[in-house]
Amino acid sequence: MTSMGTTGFEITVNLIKTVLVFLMMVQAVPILVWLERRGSAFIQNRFGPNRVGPLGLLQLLADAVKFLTKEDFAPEKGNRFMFYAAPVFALIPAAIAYMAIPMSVPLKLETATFLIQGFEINVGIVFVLGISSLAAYTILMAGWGSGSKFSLMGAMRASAQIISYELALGLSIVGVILMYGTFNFNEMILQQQGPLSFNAFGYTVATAALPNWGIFYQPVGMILFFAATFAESNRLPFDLAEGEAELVAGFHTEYGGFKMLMFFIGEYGHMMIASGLMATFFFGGYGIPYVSIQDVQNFGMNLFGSEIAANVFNTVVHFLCYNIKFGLFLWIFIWVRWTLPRFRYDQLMDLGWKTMLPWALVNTMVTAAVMFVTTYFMF
Amino acid sequence: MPLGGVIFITIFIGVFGFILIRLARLTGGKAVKTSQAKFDIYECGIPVQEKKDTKISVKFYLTAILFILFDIEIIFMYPWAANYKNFLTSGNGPFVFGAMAFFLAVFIFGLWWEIKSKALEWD
Amino acid sequence: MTADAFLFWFLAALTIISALSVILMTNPIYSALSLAMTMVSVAAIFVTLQAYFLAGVQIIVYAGAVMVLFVMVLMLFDLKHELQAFTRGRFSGAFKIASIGSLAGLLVGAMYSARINSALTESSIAANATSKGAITPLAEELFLRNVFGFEALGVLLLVIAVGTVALSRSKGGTHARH
Amino acid sequence: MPDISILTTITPNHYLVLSACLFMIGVAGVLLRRNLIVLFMSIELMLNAVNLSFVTFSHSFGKVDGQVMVFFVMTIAAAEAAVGLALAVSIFKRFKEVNIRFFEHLKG
Repeated sequence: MTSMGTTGFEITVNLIKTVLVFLMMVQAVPILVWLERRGSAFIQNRFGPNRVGPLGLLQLLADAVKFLTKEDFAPEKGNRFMFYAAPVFALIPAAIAYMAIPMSVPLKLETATFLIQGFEINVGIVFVLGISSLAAYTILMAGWGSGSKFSLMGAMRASAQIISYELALGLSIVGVILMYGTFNFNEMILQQQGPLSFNAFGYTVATAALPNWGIFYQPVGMILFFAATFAESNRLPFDLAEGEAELVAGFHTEYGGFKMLMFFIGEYGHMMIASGLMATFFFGGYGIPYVSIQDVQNFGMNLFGSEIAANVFNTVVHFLCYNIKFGLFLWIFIWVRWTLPRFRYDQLMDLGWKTMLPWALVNTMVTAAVMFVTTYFMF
Repeated sequence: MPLGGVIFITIFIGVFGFILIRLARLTGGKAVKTSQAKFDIYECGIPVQEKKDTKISVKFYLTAILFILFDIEIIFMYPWAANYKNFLTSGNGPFVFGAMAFFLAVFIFGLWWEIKSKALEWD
Repeated sequence: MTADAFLFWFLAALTIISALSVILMTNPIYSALSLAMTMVSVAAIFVTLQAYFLAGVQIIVYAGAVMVLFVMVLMLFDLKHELQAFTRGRFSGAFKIASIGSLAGLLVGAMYSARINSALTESSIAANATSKGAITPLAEELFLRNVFGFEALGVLLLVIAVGTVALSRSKGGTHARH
Repeated sequence: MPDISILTTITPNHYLVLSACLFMIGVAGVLLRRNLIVLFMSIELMLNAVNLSFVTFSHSFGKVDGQVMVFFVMTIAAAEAAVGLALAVSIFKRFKEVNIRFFEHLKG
């Protein structure tokens, strides 16, 4: 329990916080489903679900009732233990990996400081990559436990796809780590505060027009990373696992009702991880462009006049800023899904291995070389 | 590192998921066997064909092997990348840069060989 | 009982139970999943020893890559059940178990006779690991003093990649006729 | 009241004994099982046990040499698994099983 806190109060709050983050994730899924259905209808010039409640918002409740009243089914040919365990395991990696991403400035109260994230991990990137790579087991367990050929084929495809793109994902992050020199998300975000400035050839280059965000240092890395996360979360244009024309529904062919919903939560969880990481690596995390954390704090002090209220205000404002960025990336995920057609499997593998991996390598080498040259040569 | 918290939430999510599945069974009820076809696995409408040897291409596992090998090479770059700035400022920059250049050359040669030998072709 | 001690016993129990189920399960897929579980709990034990980066690598390389490969290969084979999961022969089995037991006793005894009496405290690595340079000592050791091993491993991985491709060159799936 | 300090105070010895237990489980697996892939898994268990003791010593002596060694061991273990499984797949294609019974086919 080393850094979950020192006093009983702190430990309790921190544990409740992890549960809250998890429940937030679970709660975000119906909203995202609604957004996806309405968004796709908007993109395709349809109406989408608009009958149940205002804007169709109560459709979520109707769906939940439908899920609850479905009868519980498991195929006779399959392996019952695996079949039931797979959806439960689908939740775990997505939720735990998301908890490592900081969502706001730490909340300072009188006696204790609480981080607005599930838990802080000093090797954050390695943790998130490792935990989310465990998602491959879920897919293999589901595919094998169903005892169906379609499920097994879908599971094989999905896991081969996930591991192939994990390479491009891992390698595109190397450039980011080179730039920040740390694995810790909070340190990365703090380094992205303030206006764009860097040292080159013994000079300091600075401009107040742009924030000091990672995207200006790693544009290629950002594109590669974002593309790879699409494949990691099995979204279109990379949802080969469930190419319905060939494989019915991939590894979850035999699933229905709540078990299906849990796979959905896992998939959306991976989308959320990807969006959170995009914000953290390349877009300043919870930081507000052109405004520093201290500015917000001072503004809160002037507004409320008390230290604690200012701290709470600071945290809430940064939390909102993080959520705007986060929501934007989630929307891009949905937007892309309804815009691009699906790849063919060989095209998918070619893209991962023969295009993205070499480009990520080039990105890494160029980053390292530029850092080397700008440090060692002075004019 | 908040190991206790990670273990706690893992157990919590496991119990949560288990309860959800039990709840769905309570409200929805267990599937009633009205016919054999209902309990068969999906097979596009035809009766289930018992075929022992579902052919799965060796390509999948070859991909997995190549993934492991390249993944380890990428993992080796992580400590290097996280510490590169320190190396540059402490004067070890050229040495470490050269070491990683050689390593990357080997990596690129491996990738080039795999592509050239058509180990990554899917047809 | 302190939280750290509780954590250690919990993780030790988890590791031992999942390791035992690796060798006792007759279905090899269950064995592989138990081994993945063992790897994750060993990673957690690395965390209690303040080897954070290694714990991450353990999860990425072992649990996320090597064991996925094992599970995939086992699913490719699709061995429904094993007729002969364990070695034959009552006598030789008992003999093997006895020899394993005595070896285990010997090892544990040796460890207790040469016991390191210092309690597990925050080591000097941990002091570095919590600050900004999370893995500075590891990186310096790896890239400045063990650089030859590092390069040699790069070449080894290349050789393995070439070798496995050559091994699995032959056409057809896992059930191809010859 | 019995002395329970062995339960409440965790020393490097605890970790070393755990590592020895893991190693022994691995040895038992290699000796007792007949499935080639389970044999590989048991070898991975043994390598993990060794890694655990490396990390323990690295921690108790305050040096990172052990951790670097673990890094190397992990790499070699993964490489070994890759080659071993490639061999296992070849054997499976030939004999349709991965039981070590196939060694009988190797007799002249």
